Amino acid sequence: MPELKILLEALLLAAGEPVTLERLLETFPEAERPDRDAIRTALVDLAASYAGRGMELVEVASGFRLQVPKPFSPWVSRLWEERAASYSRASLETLALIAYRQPITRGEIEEVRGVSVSTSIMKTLQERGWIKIIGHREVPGHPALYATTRAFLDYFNLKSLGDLPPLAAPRDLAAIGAALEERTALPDSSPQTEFPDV
Amino acid sequence: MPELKILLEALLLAAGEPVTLERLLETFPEAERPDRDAIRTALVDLAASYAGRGMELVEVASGFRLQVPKPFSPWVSRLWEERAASYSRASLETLALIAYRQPITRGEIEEVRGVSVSTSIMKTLQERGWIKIIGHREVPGHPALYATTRAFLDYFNLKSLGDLPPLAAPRDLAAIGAALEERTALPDSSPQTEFPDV
Amino acid sequence: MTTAESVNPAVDVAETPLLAKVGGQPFTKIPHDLYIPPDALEVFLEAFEGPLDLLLYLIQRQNLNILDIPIADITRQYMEYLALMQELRLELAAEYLVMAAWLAEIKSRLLLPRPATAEAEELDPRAELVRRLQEYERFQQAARTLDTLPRLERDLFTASAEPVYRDLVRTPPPVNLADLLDALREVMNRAELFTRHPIQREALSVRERMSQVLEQLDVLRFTAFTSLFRPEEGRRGLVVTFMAILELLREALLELVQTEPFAPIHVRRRS
Repeated sequence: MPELKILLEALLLAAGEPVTLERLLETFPEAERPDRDAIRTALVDLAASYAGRGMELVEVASGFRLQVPKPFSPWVSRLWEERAASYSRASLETLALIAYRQPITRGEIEEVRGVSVSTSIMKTLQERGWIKIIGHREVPGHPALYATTRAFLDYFNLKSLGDLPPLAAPRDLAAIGAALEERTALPDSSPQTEFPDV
Repeated sequence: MPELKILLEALLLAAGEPVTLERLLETFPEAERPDRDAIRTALVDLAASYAGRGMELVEVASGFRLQVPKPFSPWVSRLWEERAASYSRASLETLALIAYRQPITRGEIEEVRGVSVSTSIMKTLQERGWIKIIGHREVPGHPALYATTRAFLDYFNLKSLGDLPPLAAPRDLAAIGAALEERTALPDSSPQTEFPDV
Repeated sequence: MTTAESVNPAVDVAETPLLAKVGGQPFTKIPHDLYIPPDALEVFLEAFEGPLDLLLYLIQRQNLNILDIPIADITRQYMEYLALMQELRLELAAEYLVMAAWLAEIKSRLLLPRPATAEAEELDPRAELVRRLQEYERFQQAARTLDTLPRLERDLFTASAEPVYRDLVRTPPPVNLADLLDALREVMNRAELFTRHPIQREALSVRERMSQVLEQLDVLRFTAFTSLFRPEEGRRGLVVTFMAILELLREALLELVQTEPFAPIHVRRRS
């Protein structure tokens, strides 16, 4: 049997997609199956051995993956004629709302964005495998509830939703009201009864 | 710019298919494009660096390709193990008859089942390692006699065929009892009292 | 909002000629201020992702904090853009008009004296608008951040090497003993149906069986005693076989060997 680290390298390269620890274990006949810790240790070793190389070992939502690191992207993207799809602001905003606010209905997305969300955006995101309907809200009309998928996390190189960059802190309504009061109060002595036209 | 050898590694890993020298060259902006010899030399270097690793660099008809070396194929192949559909009723009946009535010919199985037994069923069970031919019946045509294997017992966690559960139905019990007696009771019991009805 | 960072590239184009206005200074007639070729203007106006986006743009362009919105000014500017869009026959989403009505309402409420009694509960009429703008701004920011995350196929690429030596491995299906028993029960029940037809069985002859047994035996090799019996023949068959063996033994045509008590019995043809 080849060295475990090298064998894992071969398996991850052959897979060409994220592979779970379980799937790695199952490639060994039962009698020769290493334990999970041995695999984890070998994976850590392997990841370290890629320093300064054309690949890196990462753990994303669906498992372990070998990938070509970002610094190589200018050359690698020239391998293909087609440029990677770029997404419209509307798509990205919709995706961001689903990612941070899931499960969320289309109506709720529209409420925040202040504009209707086109069916084609929802369809594209679903076809891309980044979002899916995970149920329906128990309100009249039973609107679909959307959530992001494991493929979304894989695609954005994330292990879990917790790895998403934090959302800017919201200001609660009361604070907004208070702040407004304060600001309008300053120039005027009686803000309670009179709002100057600002 | 990363070291040429490492950059080529990244390109080949990202491509996941054979890449021609021309296509490799085209990933460089014209001003920075290395000459063909430099690329060839770097590829040779790279290939040498993969000794003892989980990948190898080969030149095939359509270009240069990274591939997983042959010694890893047993593990790699198990990455995509396909779970076959469950066995048909016919397969299970055939297996049950062999288990309880071994040694048995295909003709005898067909007689009990009332329909013919397909060659593929016998083949599937043999490939699984659960049945084997243990001889031939000394009748015209010399039909093969099938019996279950040790692997069959192991799979069902049985120490011997005697551990096969008896069938509940009384009519069946007689048949199964006879099969079991054949193996265990006959040599040490008095046949005169065992078989009163002849 | 403290940055004047533009919302998108299309807005950048338009922003330059308008930058003179800072800090809520009154905004004069838009068409005269906009030195934008009509084609570009259309692109510019279409670039807005709805009324909140347009409002945020108007606020950000003047380097204003959302909390400092000069409602009268912003409302006027908003209306001017709306008029412009209509002039250019851009199809206006209904949301733009709803927002226009809302802005007008806020403006008029700000002009009215607030009744002293409702003081405690009633918030600044701008509060809800500010909340919506802030909320939308958060997700605009989140969308921009999301777009900068390293993404597969654009920044990162799955590394793979061809598994050229891969074989197809099929895991056989699992079977449990209960299924096996079910199958047997079923086939036996079916077999019973077949045997119910009155088929005249030929009486089993001990003689015939004697020769059959003999045929199976070898002079050189021992054969397992039990292998001479065929359970599928039922009791009748087993007894006939047993009697045939006894008869052959009596006639000294075969020999039986048992190495120790309870060990398997073996049979060999006598030479």
